[in-house]
Amino acid sequence: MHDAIAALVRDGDTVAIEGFTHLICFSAGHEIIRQGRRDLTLARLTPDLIYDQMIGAGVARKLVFSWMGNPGVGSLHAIRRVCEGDAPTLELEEYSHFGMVARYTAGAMNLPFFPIRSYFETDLPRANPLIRTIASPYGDGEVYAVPPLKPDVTIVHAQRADANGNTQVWGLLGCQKEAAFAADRVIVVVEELVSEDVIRADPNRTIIPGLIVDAVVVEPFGAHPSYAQGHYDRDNRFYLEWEAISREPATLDAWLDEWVHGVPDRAAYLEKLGAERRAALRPSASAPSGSVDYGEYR
Amino acid sequence: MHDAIAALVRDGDTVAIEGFTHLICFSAGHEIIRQGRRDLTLARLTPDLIYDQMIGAGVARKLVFSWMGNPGVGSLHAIRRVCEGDAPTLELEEYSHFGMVARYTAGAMNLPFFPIRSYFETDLPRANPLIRTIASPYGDGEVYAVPPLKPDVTIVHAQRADANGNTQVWGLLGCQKEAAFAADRVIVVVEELVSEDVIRADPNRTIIPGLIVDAVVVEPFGAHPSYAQGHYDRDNRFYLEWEAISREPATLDAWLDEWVHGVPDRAAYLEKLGAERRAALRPSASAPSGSVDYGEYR
Amino acid sequence: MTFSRSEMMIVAAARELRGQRVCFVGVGLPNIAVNLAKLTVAPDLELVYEAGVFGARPARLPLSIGDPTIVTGATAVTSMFELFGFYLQGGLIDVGFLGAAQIDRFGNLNSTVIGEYATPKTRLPGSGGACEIAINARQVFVIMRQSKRSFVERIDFRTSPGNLGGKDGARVRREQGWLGTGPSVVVTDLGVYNFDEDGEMRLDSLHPGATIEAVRDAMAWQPKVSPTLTETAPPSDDELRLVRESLDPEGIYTK
Amino acid sequence: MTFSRSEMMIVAAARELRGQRVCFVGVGLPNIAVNLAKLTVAPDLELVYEAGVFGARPARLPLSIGDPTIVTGATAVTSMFELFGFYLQGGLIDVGFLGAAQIDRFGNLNSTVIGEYATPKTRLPGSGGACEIAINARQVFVIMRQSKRSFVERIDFRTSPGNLGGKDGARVRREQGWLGTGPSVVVTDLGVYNFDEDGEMRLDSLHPGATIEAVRDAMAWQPKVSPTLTETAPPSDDELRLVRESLDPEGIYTK
Repeated sequence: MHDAIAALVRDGDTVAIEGFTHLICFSAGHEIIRQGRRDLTLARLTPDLIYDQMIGAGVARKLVFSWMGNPGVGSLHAIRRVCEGDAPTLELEEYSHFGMVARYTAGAMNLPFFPIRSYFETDLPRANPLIRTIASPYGDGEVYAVPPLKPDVTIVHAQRADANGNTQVWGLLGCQKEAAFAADRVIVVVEELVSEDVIRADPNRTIIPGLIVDAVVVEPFGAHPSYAQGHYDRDNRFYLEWEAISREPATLDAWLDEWVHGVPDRAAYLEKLGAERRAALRPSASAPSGSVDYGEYR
Repeated sequence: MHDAIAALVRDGDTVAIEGFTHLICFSAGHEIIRQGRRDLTLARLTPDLIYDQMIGAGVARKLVFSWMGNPGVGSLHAIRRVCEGDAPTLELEEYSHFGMVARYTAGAMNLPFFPIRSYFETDLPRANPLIRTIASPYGDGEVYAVPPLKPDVTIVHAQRADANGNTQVWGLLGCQKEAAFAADRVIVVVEELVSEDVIRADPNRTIIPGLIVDAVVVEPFGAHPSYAQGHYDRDNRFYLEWEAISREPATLDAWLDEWVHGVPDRAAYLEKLGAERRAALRPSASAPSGSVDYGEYR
Repeated sequence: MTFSRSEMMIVAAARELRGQRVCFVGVGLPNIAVNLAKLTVAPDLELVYEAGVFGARPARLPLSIGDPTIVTGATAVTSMFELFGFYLQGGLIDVGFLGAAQIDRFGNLNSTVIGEYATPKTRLPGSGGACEIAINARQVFVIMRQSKRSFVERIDFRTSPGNLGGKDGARVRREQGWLGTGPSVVVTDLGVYNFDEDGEMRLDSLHPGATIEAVRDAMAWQPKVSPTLTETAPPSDDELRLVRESLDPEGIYTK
Repeated sequence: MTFSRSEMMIVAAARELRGQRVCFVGVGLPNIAVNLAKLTVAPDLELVYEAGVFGARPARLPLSIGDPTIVTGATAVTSMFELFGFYLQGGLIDVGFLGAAQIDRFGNLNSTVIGEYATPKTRLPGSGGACEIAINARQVFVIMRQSKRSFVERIDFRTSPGNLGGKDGARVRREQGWLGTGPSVVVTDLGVYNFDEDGEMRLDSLHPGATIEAVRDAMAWQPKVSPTLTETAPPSDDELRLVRESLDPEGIYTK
């Protein structure tokens, strides 16, 4: 991870660590903090704890998002501190969920805009002048357009990939595929590195081809405290604890010192977390997908 | 199949039997011919032999398409006969592959148009005035728009579904999903009816939810002479034979009499085709996808 | 059995789902209400989770909208592009649930900021999928606890359009080609509101123990009251048992 | 070994792929040429099949562009929306192959109709993905057999744009934001053409046995000829063996 972030994430970049509640690559975010990147534009539908940590650590100057909260718990206090009141220091560029998905899709498709039926009669286009109307060329009214989002770097966590970066995911898919195709550089972080044969046995399961991947990093539990379907559960205790940790700059800094700056890498973080806590997050039983037959055609 | 077509396909409908070379539902096309539907608008990227047969049988007044040929072999002569020369009797509405995919996608998404970077400096917008330019609201030029395509009925062949119509496909996906979501009514025809548990074991494999499906028909080999990945191969011999059959109205009519009007249903067609020919189309060996683990979360 | 105001609110919301077919589910109160409805008044209800899951069979109460338990054993998992594009914008959702920090008498909702947008007093989560649900779901049900701070004369920011300025709401929606007809029910901890022909909230049912005075004290405008105002039937023992034993055994949302 | 004109054409096309990375594959001649290149001059070439397959490992020569043998054992299978939207329009394709019924001196192609569009003499297949490849693939290679009927002064219908009117082609592409720079090579059964600074085809190499007279007899305009015109190296025994034994053992495309 150290080498991937060092080589591929630069000061001032637009970075998207995607994953809708599922497969959020906390380990990449922590490495970005450790390496002291600055002036990043962070893009994500739901900033979640990872961007609260990164923005609390001072890596970003701007946030592009659609829903800012600690899901099921409460607020992202580090972000709120820098965007509330008279002198906000974090620039916000705000859309809705579908608006963000549409932006990545336009980026992936090299389109100058994507049309959607959102934003009618809301204050969002006033708050964000990049949300614009566009008339249908068939004379049947107007819809809204959002501009393409092309991150410099997209970071995707996944269950598995081969050494060439051919990546497979199951469970919630979010918009990782769109965000990866839209990006200039792609880092894939996986629970498990598998042989090419495993990927080739089920080509319909591949969501990102190695063709667009610049680095593959193997880091089991790299999405903790979010989750990886079939590997581990969301660590809800941490999401609840974050409410108190993030409420004050001092407690936030102490947490960053202990859990990010205080550990050299993900392996050390996991050791600190403890085997027992990790074990408690494992699924209670396996739930196999079953196998389908592609057939040999010679 | 008889009941599904009788109930859901009406004279004058726009019908899409989709599937890009894979999973083309010939059995539904034959049943539409047998029931004598008229004035249909047939939509499909590649009309393939099935629309050549249907148009040869006189069910259609219009064809919406992007590539008209017998793939890897030659021409669709029945269609050419009614659209060449001084007095064409079949109306054509012509796009490119991506244009057709974009049209279904706009239909599925309830968008008034879909923007794409095709058609620049070609004669296609002149040939089809529904292909129009649209300016980006961000001042960076023009792209082309295509209008939504919302079939009255979309017919999809698939490897398997449950009784509620939750449908799973592997191998080439074409644009069946988009065409199904765009349609008012959906008929799913499957190689195999499976229990709900089989579908629920691998929810990422589901491409069409039962929610939008109006009828599930179980007809193994219903895509012959096209193919179903893992079940049977394309019957290339028939694609080659079609060149001669379709070249003259008399041979075409004789073929329709024998293979469509002359059999009551798909079972009879398959018996006529013979067990040996069917067996020869089976894959030479199985190629299992392998199973992934979704994990139990209690 | 005795019951809390939150329990009454959930039960009342669940009952409103009778006869509905496809429901867009967020986490928290709507999740419990929808699952209660499926177990009682609407067994055929199909649930579509915002995270991209159709036909979920959660083995436990989902803690977040993307809990892995809604994936395992579901009928279909889709990308968010498809979920928002094909299911929601495509018109397949009959009912979407929304909550907010502020609501006005016409059902317009604010979940973005309190104060000025550029320099907010309180930065709220923002739209997420809310503005899309408000525009594209065929109907919108609102669940919110009442207070003078939340039921306001003027919302600070319109995140999700309701009936707009009232009378003109339906016309604007129609002319702009929205699939949604807007909010049809608001369920609070005090009562149930529907919307009258002017697109304004009207109190139709008071929960047991609530009074019109209590309702007036918990909102910033004088509410219209139905001439046939009724009392909400209290939660049945069955309803309460389901909520307490199956849907929220730890009382996270219902205390 | 002796060889046919089709074999020479395939081998010459394969050699042009040296140094290329990602190739969009149609079936037939391009398929054989691309697979030959992968076995010889371009082992790292990545193939993207129009039907939605990336990293195919066909166990036999695919009979159609959607043959099941390109799916089994492939790296990825995608919907056509993604294939055309993310891979092609998104700019990932370095080389696309095209053929056509007619080509003009600027590499503009017709695969739609011979005669008038509304009342055609011959109805051809139409664009399929051809116009998209012509616009979005970074470069286009054309493979076509030459004849006066196919190498024409004026094409009847422009299905796939090449260098447009010649000199202005590059400017128009740039101004309209196309990712593709247009056709760079035309390989025929008689020779290999590149395009000069005016965007016009120029004969750069004659296949063994072909003459400039034969070339002129097989096209409707007077072709520009490179001052350094060379003779194409004949297919090597290795190249021929691969084509005959592995890629087209039944001689479907190469006879």
